[in-house]
Amino acid sequence: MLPEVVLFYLFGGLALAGALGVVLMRNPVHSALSLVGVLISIAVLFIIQDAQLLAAVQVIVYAGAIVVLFLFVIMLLGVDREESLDDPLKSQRPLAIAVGVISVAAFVVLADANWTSGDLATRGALKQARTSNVEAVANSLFTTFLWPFQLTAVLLVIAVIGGVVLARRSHLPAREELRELEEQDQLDEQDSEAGKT
Amino acid sequence: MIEIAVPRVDWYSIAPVVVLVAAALLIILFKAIARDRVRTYEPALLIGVLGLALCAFFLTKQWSVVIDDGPADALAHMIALDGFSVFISVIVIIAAILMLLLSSEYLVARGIESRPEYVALVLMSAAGMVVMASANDLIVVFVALEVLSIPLYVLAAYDRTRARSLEAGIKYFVLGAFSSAILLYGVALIYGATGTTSLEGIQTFLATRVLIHEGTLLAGMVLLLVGLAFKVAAVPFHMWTPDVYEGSPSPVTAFMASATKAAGFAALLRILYTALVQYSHDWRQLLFALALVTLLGGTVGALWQTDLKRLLAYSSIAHAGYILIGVQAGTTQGLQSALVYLFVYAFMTIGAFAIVVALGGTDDVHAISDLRAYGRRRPVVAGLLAFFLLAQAGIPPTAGFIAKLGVFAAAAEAQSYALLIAGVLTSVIGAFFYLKVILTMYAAEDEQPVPDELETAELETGTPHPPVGLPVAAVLCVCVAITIWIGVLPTIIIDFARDASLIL
Amino acid sequence: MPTTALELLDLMWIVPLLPLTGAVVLLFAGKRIGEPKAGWLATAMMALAFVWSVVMFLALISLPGEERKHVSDVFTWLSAGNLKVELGFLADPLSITWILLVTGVGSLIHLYAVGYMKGDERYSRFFAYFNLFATAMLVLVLSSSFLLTFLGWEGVGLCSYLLVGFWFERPRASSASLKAFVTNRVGDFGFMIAMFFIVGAIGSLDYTEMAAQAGGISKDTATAIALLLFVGCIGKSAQIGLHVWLPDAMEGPTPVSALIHAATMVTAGVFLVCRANPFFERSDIALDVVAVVGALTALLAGTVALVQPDIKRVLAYSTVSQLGYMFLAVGVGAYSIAVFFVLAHAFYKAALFLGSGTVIHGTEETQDVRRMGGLRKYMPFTAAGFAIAWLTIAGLPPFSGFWAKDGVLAAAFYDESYFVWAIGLAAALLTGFYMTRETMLVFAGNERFRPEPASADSAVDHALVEHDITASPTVDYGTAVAPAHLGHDPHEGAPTMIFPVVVLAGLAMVAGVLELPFHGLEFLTHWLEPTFGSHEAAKPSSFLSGFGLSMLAVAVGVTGIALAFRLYRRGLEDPRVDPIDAKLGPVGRLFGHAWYYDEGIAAAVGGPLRRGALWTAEVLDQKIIDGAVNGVARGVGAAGTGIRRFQTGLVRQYALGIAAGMAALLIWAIWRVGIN
Amino acid sequence: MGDYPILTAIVATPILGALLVLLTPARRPELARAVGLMMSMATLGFSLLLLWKFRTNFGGFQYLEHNRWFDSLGVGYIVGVDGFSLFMIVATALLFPIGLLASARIEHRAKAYVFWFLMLEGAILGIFLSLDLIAFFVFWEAMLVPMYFLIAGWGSANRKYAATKFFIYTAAGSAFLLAAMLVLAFLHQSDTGTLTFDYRVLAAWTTDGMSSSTEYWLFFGFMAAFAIKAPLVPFHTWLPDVHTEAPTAGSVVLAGVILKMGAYGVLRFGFELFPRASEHFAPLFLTLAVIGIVYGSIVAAMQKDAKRIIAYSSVAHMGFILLGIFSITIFGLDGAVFTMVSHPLTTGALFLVIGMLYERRHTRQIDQFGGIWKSAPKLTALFLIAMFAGIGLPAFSGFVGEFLALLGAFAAHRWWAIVATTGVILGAVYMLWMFQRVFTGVPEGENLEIADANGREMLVVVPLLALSLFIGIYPSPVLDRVEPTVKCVIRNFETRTTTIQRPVSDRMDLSGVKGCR
Amino acid sequence: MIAAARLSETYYLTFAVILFGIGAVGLLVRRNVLVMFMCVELMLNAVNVTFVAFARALNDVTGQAIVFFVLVVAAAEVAVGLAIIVAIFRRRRNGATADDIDLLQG
Repeated sequence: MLPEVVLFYLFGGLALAGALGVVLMRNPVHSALSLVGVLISIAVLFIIQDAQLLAAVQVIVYAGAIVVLFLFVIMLLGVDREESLDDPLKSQRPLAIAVGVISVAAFVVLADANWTSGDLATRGALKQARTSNVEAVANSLFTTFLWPFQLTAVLLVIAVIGGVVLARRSHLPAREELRELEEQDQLDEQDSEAGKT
Repeated sequence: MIEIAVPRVDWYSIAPVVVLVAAALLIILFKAIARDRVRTYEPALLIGVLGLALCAFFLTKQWSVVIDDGPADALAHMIALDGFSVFISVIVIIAAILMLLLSSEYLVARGIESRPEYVALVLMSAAGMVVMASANDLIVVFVALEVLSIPLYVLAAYDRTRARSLEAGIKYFVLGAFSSAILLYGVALIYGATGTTSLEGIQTFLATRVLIHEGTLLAGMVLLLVGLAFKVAAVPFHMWTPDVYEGSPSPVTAFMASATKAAGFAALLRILYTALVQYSHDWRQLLFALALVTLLGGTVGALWQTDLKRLLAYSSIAHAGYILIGVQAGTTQGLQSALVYLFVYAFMTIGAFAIVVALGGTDDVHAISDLRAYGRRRPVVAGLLAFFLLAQAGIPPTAGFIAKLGVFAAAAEAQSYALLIAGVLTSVIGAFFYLKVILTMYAAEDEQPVPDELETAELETGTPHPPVGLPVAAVLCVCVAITIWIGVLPTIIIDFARDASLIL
Repeated sequence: MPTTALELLDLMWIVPLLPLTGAVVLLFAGKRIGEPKAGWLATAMMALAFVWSVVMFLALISLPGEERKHVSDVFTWLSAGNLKVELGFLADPLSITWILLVTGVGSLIHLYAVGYMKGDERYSRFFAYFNLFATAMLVLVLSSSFLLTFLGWEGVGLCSYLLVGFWFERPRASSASLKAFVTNRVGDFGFMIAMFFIVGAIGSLDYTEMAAQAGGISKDTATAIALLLFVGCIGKSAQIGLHVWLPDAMEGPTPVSALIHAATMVTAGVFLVCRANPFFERSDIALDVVAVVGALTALLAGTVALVQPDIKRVLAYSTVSQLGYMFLAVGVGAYSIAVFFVLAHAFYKAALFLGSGTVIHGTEETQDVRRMGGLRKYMPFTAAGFAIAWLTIAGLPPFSGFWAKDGVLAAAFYDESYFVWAIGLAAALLTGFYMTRETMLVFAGNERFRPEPASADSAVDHALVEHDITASPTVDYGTAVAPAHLGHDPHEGAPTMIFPVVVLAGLAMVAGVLELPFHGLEFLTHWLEPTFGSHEAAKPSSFLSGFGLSMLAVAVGVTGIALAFRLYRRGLEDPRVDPIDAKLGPVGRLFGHAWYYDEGIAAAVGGPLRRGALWTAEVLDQKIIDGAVNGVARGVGAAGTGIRRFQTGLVRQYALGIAAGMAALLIWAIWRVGIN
Repeated sequence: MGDYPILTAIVATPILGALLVLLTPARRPELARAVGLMMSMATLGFSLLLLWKFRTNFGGFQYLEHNRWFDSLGVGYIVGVDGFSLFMIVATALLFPIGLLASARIEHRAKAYVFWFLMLEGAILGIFLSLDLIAFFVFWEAMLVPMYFLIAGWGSANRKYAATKFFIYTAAGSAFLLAAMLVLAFLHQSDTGTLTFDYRVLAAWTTDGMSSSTEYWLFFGFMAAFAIKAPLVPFHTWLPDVHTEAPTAGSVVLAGVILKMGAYGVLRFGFELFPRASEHFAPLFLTLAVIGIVYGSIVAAMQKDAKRIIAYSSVAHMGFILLGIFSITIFGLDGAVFTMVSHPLTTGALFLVIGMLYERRHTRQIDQFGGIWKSAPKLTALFLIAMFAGIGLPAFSGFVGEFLALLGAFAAHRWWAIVATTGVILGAVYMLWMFQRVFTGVPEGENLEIADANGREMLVVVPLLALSLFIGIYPSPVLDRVEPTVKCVIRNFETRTTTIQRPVSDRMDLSGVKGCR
Repeated sequence: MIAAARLSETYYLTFAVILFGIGAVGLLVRRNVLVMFMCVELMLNAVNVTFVAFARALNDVTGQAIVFFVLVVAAAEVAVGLAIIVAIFRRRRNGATADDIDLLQG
């Protein structure tokens, strides 16, 4: 196995590159694919840090389910049009980047390379003599974290209901307001096409 | 073999949540198995209200337990069972019941589909809020936050035929996800700094250690604050509020303004007053600034609003500012006053939104200018709206005054004089926009006479406006009664809050 | 029977109550009582009051000299802290003298008014005011304390306001009444502050306390009190500086001018100085000021009277001038002489005013002496009465005016106040001149009241005075002569109007016996001794010097008469040309415009003062102060608009808000970590 | 003294009346009016009973009622009456039936009008009776609402602006009041351990319990509210705007009693709670009061609207009141309180007459009038009497108050009083000038047709003027009841401030006054 | 093989911060709602890395357990979020970006 540092830089770099890809790709499909890259790189980083179970779940749930869902929606709705490069909100980009840089720098400065100050193993050690890491985590999920664990079940139910309710095909016609907006959009489109020609 | 020592489940402590979730599932099941012809909405409503009532029943049980035996925790320290949790849960439950009553005819009138699921989602969200009220661990806080928020995203977008509703949903969702990611990062940093996510654990850790490197902890605290400030709509994390409040179906808005705010403040109060109590000097500074800009932003932003719902949204931001004054005090009086405020505000705001519902209107657009001469055209509705607005402005002898008095008293006690001054002054500015609405209803008759056709039409038909339905009327009655009652005889609620401020 | 006398004196309050009853009855039921009866009722009330005053007089005089001072309290008016003011009446020679004057002359003038006001649409109301005035005047003089005097003082001011502006339809009248009241208030300002000082100095406002304690207060305080009281007197008695209202007050009906602005109210200032003499006596400065102001007033008002074309304005300025004499008298310490002067003046000036009223009445409201002449033929009784009064005021012996004026001048001379004496003497010359001028122009010479068919009369209408507080005062000098309009002969007044004139003239003639400057014949001085104490005016060192002085004064008066007689014996050839204008030239214009004092004030009030006030009201108040208030509101409102601009509706921007807030809080955290 | 809670009855009757009015059918406004009149008359009856039974020669509170309200915040329902509040109660109770009678012509939503009017009465009475800071504030703030609705609902053209300005401006002042009250109570709590808003307890504590600088700050917090309400220049600009727009009865009440609340607040709370600060800053407030007198008069003279003149005259009169108050002398306080009793009568009458003119001509612009005296002599007579009563003619009540106030000020601060006395002149200027322009001259056009005052209108105004005359000639009934309380206040100053120098003429032995705290 | 020296958690945490920042900035600058969602996922992943790194540093299970919850939450959020988008797109074929949703403002 390669030394941790190499793996870190390799996959860390990949992940960052992928993240930049998500942000910078003009086509949402490309963004989604970059996201897959990020997720898998992070899964690798998990493995390096002895979180094998999480790495697996990461790949299965994230890369396997979530990103696929994204792609599915993109395809379903046909919204893979590329975004134009210039931002109508002139100050948005510089400000966003400034805020982002300041925040990141702030975190780094605050931590001052001394991120961790807590007590060790307050809720059970991760690395135990006999049992595996997977075991420890699983154990905690059903004991210490039983309550939030149960709640996640509720969460999933909610997601199902919500998804169904919203995405279900409606029997009702759009109201005036929507029609107007659509007409407006069409007019805008015509205008822009006219502008192009 | 792995031995999993499942913790003892204290059913009393989770009964309210269980009841709510069960009722929601029951509704879903019923909807799933019911035949197409069968009316599903009314039974769903019934189940929902019954579930909430049962939940309230369990809450009263919890209350007596807490009062008799003192606060306790349950389920591996994940749940804090104390007066505080019950108090907030009561607010949530009452808000949910009133909200369902408001929705009952509203959904039908608007032709909103999937009505049983609506009830279920409300119950789920309420369950999330109850969990939030008793959360004793940052993880539970986070999960509860999601449990309460995600149904709200859906509910905000529920009127799918209306672009504004959908827009409210997507905006709320995007920003909600963003802020909960921030909050989560805060949880992570605090975890790193203290080695635990348990609120008690954090408190003990901070009480027994002197941290040399406080950076991570402070950053985590900041991020937690950001996430919760978003939920309670504090400036500058408030910008979603006007849009979402305006776009969402009115009952949902009422629910968001009352219950969600209560839940958000519940988490904020519990985290600050227990886990981070050692750092109260620091978070008081932060909240000072937040409260200040929230008061100003909410009040000033409301000045020129032309839509009633939007106006109420800004006013809800301002109210968050007042509650923050109480929170900022960092004292028992502060906690108590914030609780009273949340309680009172729930009724004031639900009452106001009940009026919005009663006003009718096809597109849920409520331009203030449409209220012209309502003092004559619809005297009762206008009078009640005026009443709720004045209550929100904090005019005695309404409950709004008692609420404000409490937080100001807390600020005075904590010697946050600048906040005190800012608070009293912004309530004056605030009075301006409330009065503007009232003026429109009562004093604008001469300048632009109401079009004759409209007037005659109103007169001819006899029932010029959609009649106010019984449930809405009931909500209005309750809200008016409570608002006056607390305004005149506040002892009961103050004592209730005092008992509730014995936080775990 | 001193007990009975005291018991009787306890009923002093009936004196003011009688006219008050008349006033109240007339105010509420005047219309029903009807025209002649209302007047008779009021007159009767006054007559009764006079009778009762005589009873009071008799009661008082029946007491031994030192005990002629009786206070009867009705109830406690004001009691606050250490201060207790009774609503009480003080009977002493001074007040009894004055009530006799007020009720006596008042009755006559009431009687006169019964005829004079005939046919006026507000007949009964006139008498109500008239009676009310009498009440206030009686309270003023009878009161036992400064505060109650002040009540009467203001009350007469109120009635003066109501009566001057009685014909309120006339803008000039309503302006004049306003001016009268406001000017008087300026004086009252002094009166009030004087009372504050008095309370501070002696802790009471009672005259009795004053008499007891005034000797013990510091000279400075006494000076302040005396001067401030004198400010009040200046206002009420139209002394120089605040004299402007009196000539204008002639806009009121003539009985009003006679009663209020000649006989009684305007002499209230003299009364007050007499009453407060313990303070004045403590302060030489105050007395000097009083004397000098009085003398100057006498002179300056006399100059103005020289050239006035209006019959009543001449008398008005004459009144101002005569009041100056009275103050001159008190200023040199001759209180009883001053009182004597007041009495004499009341008689002859009332006669003059009533006579002029008859003239005005008989010539259909002509007041311009240039349009009169030869009236003695048509109104012989009035002319006779007027003439007697004229000679009296001019100071011809043995009429009362002579004794009064001579007494004043002698007192000034022997007080070694030669300056004021000289001024007084000069004023006597003027008096002789302008009164002769008026008498000649009115009653002698050619008749100028008939229309002249040939000349196209310059029908200059009297320009309406603006409804404006700052409007130019009513200066008549230089105005075009009024058009002659009398198609028929002037007529003599009704018997009720003749009678008072004649009686008053008769009184003026003989009143001198009250105070003859011969030992033992100074009845008034003796009578008033309880009030003024042993203080006496300086006496001539010898009979010869006294006689010489008297002769000098008479000579001066006669000179004035002679000069005027020469000039006006034949009346005016052309009504538009008054010979004195040519003689005096620019000085005449100065006199005619009353030294431009009125116009100067009007220009100041109408110009810079008004502009300043307008600026205060419209710019300072509305723009600056209220502007600041509204500006704060507008600023907050602008912030509201600004906040709305941030709310673009774009999610990304909202998210940026969140992120920026987070960054800000993180920066706080860095600062927080940094300081530890 | 009497187990019958008469004070509560006084507060509750109008509020009860308001609720009763709500129950009357909307189609029968005359019923609402009758109920309103009846209940306000009943209140007047109670207050007269109180006046009758009020103990003279007693400086403290009488008819005290002390009930718990919400203890956890130390707030109680404490009412009591002393010399300061007694006549404010009576004046309030008197003005409201008169105001209702004067509003008989209001047809538009008469029921709501009566409702708000009675609510206003209840709130104002509550203000004058409350001895608990929070209860006081509750009434103080609650008073705004009915007044606001009265202006907004029944005012003239610019009423929206006026109503809002009234509400916001005065609420801005009370904001500081509330803040200062809270700080005061909690400082007391941290010092003594008990949280209370009972002003008597706090008053007994303040001088010992806090530094003088704290006292100064809190004093200004209180004064912010009182100065705006009174109003002191330069916080007066809401007053003319509101007066111009308010309905007649609203103006009567506003000028009559609402303005007095500011002065009352100073007497009751400013002086008792913060004697050191009051004494220390007295020159400042004296100066403002004097400015108010002179400035108010000058500005009044230049107004074109008759109501605005009276409004600014109120500014001047309130200047006299505050002058008397801040002279901190027996005379001054006597005079100030007396003026507080007298001013409602005279200004009320003036506003009523102006209102009658407005009803007839639908304008208040002075240049629209002229010669009214000829067409409406009775109306003019009413105005004339009210005017002279107002400008302080002796024999009317205005004089007694002004004289004593100035006397007190003169004793303590000579030059201020001298400048203030010019107000006597200026008052005559603006009032008489207005009278001249409106009532004298020859009537033309519509002014010819003006109807004279009818019986109801006479009934409304005459009692006020008669009372003014009565207490002007015989002020003892008022002064006898006021003075013991005044003496208590002065004694309070003497015992609790070290610096105060009482003027000689005002000095007297105060130890014998009964009932002082 | 080089000795598998354990890398300090600082590396991972710093990495996570940067990832979090990229995600946040991405959300701020992109207009496609779907991409915005993806950016939220980036942020959540950064948090997960943080948790895991802390868990290793503290030798504590909590950090890893939380990641499970985060995963579930992320899934639920995405489901609902995408449903809303679908609902919107049902109604409006055009104007797919977040900037077009601005009926509500002011």
